[in-house]
Amino acid sequence: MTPRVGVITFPGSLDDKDAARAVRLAGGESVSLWHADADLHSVDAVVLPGGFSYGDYLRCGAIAKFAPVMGKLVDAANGGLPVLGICNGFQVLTESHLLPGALTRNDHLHFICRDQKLRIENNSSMWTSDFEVGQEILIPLKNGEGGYVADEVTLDELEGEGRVIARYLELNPNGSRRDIAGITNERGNVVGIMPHPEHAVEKLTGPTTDGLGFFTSLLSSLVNNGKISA
Amino acid sequence: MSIDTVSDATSSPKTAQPFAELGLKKDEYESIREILGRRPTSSELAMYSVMWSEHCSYKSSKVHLRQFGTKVPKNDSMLVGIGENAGVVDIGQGWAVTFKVESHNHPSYVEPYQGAATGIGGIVRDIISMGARPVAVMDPLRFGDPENPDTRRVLTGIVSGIGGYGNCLGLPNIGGEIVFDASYQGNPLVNALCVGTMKHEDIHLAKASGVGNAVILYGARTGGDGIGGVSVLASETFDADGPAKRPSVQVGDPFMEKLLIECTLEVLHAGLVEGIQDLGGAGISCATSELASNGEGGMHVWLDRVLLRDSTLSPEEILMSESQERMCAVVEPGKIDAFMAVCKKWDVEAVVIGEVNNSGRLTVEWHGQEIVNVPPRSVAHDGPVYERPYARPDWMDVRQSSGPDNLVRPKSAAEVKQTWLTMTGTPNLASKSWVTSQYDRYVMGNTVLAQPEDSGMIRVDEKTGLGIAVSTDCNARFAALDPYKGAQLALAESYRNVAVTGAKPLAVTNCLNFGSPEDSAVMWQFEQAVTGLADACLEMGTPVTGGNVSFYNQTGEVAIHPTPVIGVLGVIQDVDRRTPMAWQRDGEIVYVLGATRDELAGSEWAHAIHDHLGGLPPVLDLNAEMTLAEILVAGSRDGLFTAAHDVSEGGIAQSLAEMAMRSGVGARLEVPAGIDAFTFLWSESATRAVVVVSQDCYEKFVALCDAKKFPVTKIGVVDALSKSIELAGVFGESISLDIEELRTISEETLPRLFG
Amino acid sequence: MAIVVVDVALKPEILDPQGRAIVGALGRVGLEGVSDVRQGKQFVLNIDGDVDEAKLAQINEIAATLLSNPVIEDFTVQVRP
Amino acid sequence: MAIVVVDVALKPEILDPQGRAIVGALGRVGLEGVSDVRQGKQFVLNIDGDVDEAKLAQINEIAATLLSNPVIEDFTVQVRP
Ligand SMILES: Nc1ncnc2c1ncn2[C@@H]1O[C@H](COP(=O)(O)OP(=O)(O)O)[C@@H](O)[C@H]1O
Ligand SMILES: [Mg+2]
Repeated sequence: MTPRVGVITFPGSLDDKDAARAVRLAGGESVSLWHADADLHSVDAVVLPGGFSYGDYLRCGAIAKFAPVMGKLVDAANGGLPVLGICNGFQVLTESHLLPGALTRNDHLHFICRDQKLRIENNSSMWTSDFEVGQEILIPLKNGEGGYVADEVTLDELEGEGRVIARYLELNPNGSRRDIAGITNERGNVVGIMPHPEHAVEKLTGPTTDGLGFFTSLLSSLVNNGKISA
Repeated sequence: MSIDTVSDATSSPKTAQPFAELGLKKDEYESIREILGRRPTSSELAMYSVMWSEHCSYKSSKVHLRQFGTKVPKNDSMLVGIGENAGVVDIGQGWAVTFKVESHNHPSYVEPYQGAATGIGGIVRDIISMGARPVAVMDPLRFGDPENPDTRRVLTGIVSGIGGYGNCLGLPNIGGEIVFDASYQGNPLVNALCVGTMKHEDIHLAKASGVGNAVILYGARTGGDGIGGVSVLASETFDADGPAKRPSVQVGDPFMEKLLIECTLEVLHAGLVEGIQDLGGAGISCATSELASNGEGGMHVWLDRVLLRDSTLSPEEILMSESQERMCAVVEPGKIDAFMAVCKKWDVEAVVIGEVNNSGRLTVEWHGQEIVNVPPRSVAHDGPVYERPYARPDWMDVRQSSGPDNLVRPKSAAEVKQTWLTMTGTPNLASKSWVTSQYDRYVMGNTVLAQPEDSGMIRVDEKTGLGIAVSTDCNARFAALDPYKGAQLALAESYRNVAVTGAKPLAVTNCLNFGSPEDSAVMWQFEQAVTGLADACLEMGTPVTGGNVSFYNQTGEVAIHPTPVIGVLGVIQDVDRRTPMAWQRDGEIVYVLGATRDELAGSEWAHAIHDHLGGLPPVLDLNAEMTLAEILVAGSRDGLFTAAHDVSEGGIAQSLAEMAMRSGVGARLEVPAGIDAFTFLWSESATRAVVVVSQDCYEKFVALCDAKKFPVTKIGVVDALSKSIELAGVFGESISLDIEELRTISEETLPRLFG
Repeated sequence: MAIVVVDVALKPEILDPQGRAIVGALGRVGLEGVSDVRQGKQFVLNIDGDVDEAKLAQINEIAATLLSNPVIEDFTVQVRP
Repeated sequence: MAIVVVDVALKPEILDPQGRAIVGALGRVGLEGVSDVRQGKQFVLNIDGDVDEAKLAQINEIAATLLSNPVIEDFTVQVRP
């Protein structure tokens, strides 16, 4: 059976179609989920896409966390549902306290769009299992508020538990503490990442196809967990 | 609040009216009285004044723009021509494309961030109102002297505004221009282009047909923004000591615009809409009078139903308000509920403000009182037309006769190398990535090429690979030397930039930025540029599908260089076949296509090194330009090229440097026989490109050029092991340019100035 | 050392899209009766030494040119005791 | 009608790049002695009717969850007379 991966569209979501395309290219079935619909339609996983939900007014992701679908999502994520938040989706996950810390204005104060080199630091999360630890990948990054911050205790805890899933290499594009590009929760089912794997899934339109690994990882993890038969 | 009704206007014909303050001339005011057979009400006066402004009525440019309609090339791909919100072109497989550029120059000087942001917002609404989904934006920009401190304020604000709005809207920015010249110091140019795609059956037009149909205003609420912005801002010149008038500026809400895009496309696809119009300059006045005069010719509006952000607005102000992010739709009565449901889904407010009728009049009431009763065409289409005097100014003789021949040129290998390094870092030639990295080029996942490539390229159909390429160009220094030729050179450059990527040029849009039309020299530049462009489009077979005119771009008495920005749209059958700009593979052969003559008038070298502007612009042979494009397109289709890059500002030196910096790979090259190294490197002769051909293909390629009798010169090979450009034959010696050194020079200029 | 606070707000007639979005969000989280929200900026400046008349005039000048754009914004300057 | 002002500022230990950029700019325009600038947000809420204890508690709650992010920001709530 093909895994069904939900992609939530908030008003102002922009990379939802791209996330759905990435899911399909990885071999999954994409299911559109609507912010105002408090129902996850029995999907096997959820992607919170990039964009400017609610215009990013107030604070990125702050208004989205009160959307009807988020109540369901928080419960499901706490129950083990795999969730990937990309960029704005990562911001929604921190605002919803599914992941620790916060994302703040880039230290250079500009929006930045560039091809970013990352090192994968953890391949035990459900979204990174197809990578090697230490593997270097190149995927697009585009954000205005991507600086990851958390207090020292939290940062030490993330490091200690191996919950940093990817780090910026060569250039820290936004002032993130300890070059953090992405993190996971303790259980490894909820992952937030600032750069955009869904924009590196086709040679024609991306700098590489390195981003596909996040989506194929999910499919492998679902099979391994017995959620989906191979 | 006292309301001036139609019956008041009839009964008090002598009341003095502030037509002059609203920008109307005495005779224009008299002709309004003649049309109406009475004095206008204050609301009518407001409507006429905005609609008859230069910006909305094209009163100074109309007589010349007609050439785009009379000199139309045979081209089967035109589906909708000039006159609609934007032209529409057939690109095959049932797909159509619409694209257009617009200016937002004056607002962007007053409030750079919001001025530029709302410029993007406005052009995007033009595209949605044709029924298309916007798929990309571009931003041709012009700024003053980069070292002037005000340029920093203007540039950083404008760039953040374009990024802030476009990024939030989810439209990839796929190209544009950044040019510095002191002539833009008090008057930067912010032109914004949007391109949209749709299926043929989805094309929609702005007309109010069907008696009894409802007129629905939806989107943002109406506030006091930019009241009088159109008539005052767009037609007043800026004095040396600042703007003469500071009307309130419009503030953009890109989030609302994103909702408006999704909501509009949903109602259009559901078949709920008969006619549609965006609200831009002149707001409700424009939308209602245009919709009415393009349909059966009658409409009634209940103006008090308009949802307001500020309840104290007067009816005149509501009619003139330029609040952003609003649209107007004509909907059959039976479909209103369905229309409203879609609006509700997207959290977009909507209200029925009028009804189509066959009265032949546009009537507006305010709480039961009639305040407007006019023939809609007289407002929307029958504005004044001026035959402004124009004459070639005498100073053109001086300008054209003081050519660059006496400028000191580098004469040794060492001087050539130094010149090359200096030129790489001039603000006009330096890398623009400090700016363009503030723009999202990836969103939507269909960007095949974006800056710094020669054109932006978008995949239109994921299954077949059908795609489009768009470029905008203008070398205003050429236009200053000869506006007729300058406009043609701009077209040729844009055409070439499209062809270089492998796309076949199909259609043209333009944004004509000029000084005051009341100056006969400026008017002459305008007439020449339009004529040059129309003649060239006719010859090249690429129709002008739309465009925009911006006058009064000057500081005090001094006009900007005439700046006819030309956008060309091309189609490519399979985006997989595109030609990128950078060489990569070892041993491949580097050729220059086209002839290099000693042409340095108006060049970046003359400007940057000698601050010189004089002489005659490069010779242009339109037929040769078309042949070059045929070779570039055929070569891409047949897989002959692995890279191609056009030659324009900065000459061949700049093209070679850009190709090397893009890939980091070097080359071993030689100045061809019969030309000196300086002319070869920095002449800006038109109709040239650098192409790279694999060892397997070069015979076929040379045969192709021979068959087309097009000049081609081999200049060397790619050297994948080298990290530098080696150039032999430089005044008897060889020079070597380290790519990393070039890159550092190129990359550090903009951050140094504006970072 | 003195602390000077500069509050910058959009002029009342200028659209405040953020404020509008917040009104919507407040409704959704159950705060009733909020008719309007305006979002402004607050700059807190730490200044060495005293803030005398001349310095205050200079700060006012800077608030009007650098910290705000008078075309769309109003500002107030306050010296905190 | 009542006006409630919520000021939100980054916690002192969180880097404020905007404030830092302003310190630089102030130096360039000739304002000497500014050792630090912090940029915060100010929300001005127009509320119909009275703001009683219960309402104020609700507003404080919303300031802590919606208007600010306690991970990085502090806030104050003030009812304007
Ligand atoms: N304001 C801008 N916005 C987006 N892209 C830009 C802008 N200015 C320049 N570019 C891009 O930078 C590249 C180099 O620009 P330019 O030298 O003007 O190109 P060309 O001479 O080939 O027209 C092009 O890809 C162009 O689209
Ligand atoms: Mg080019």
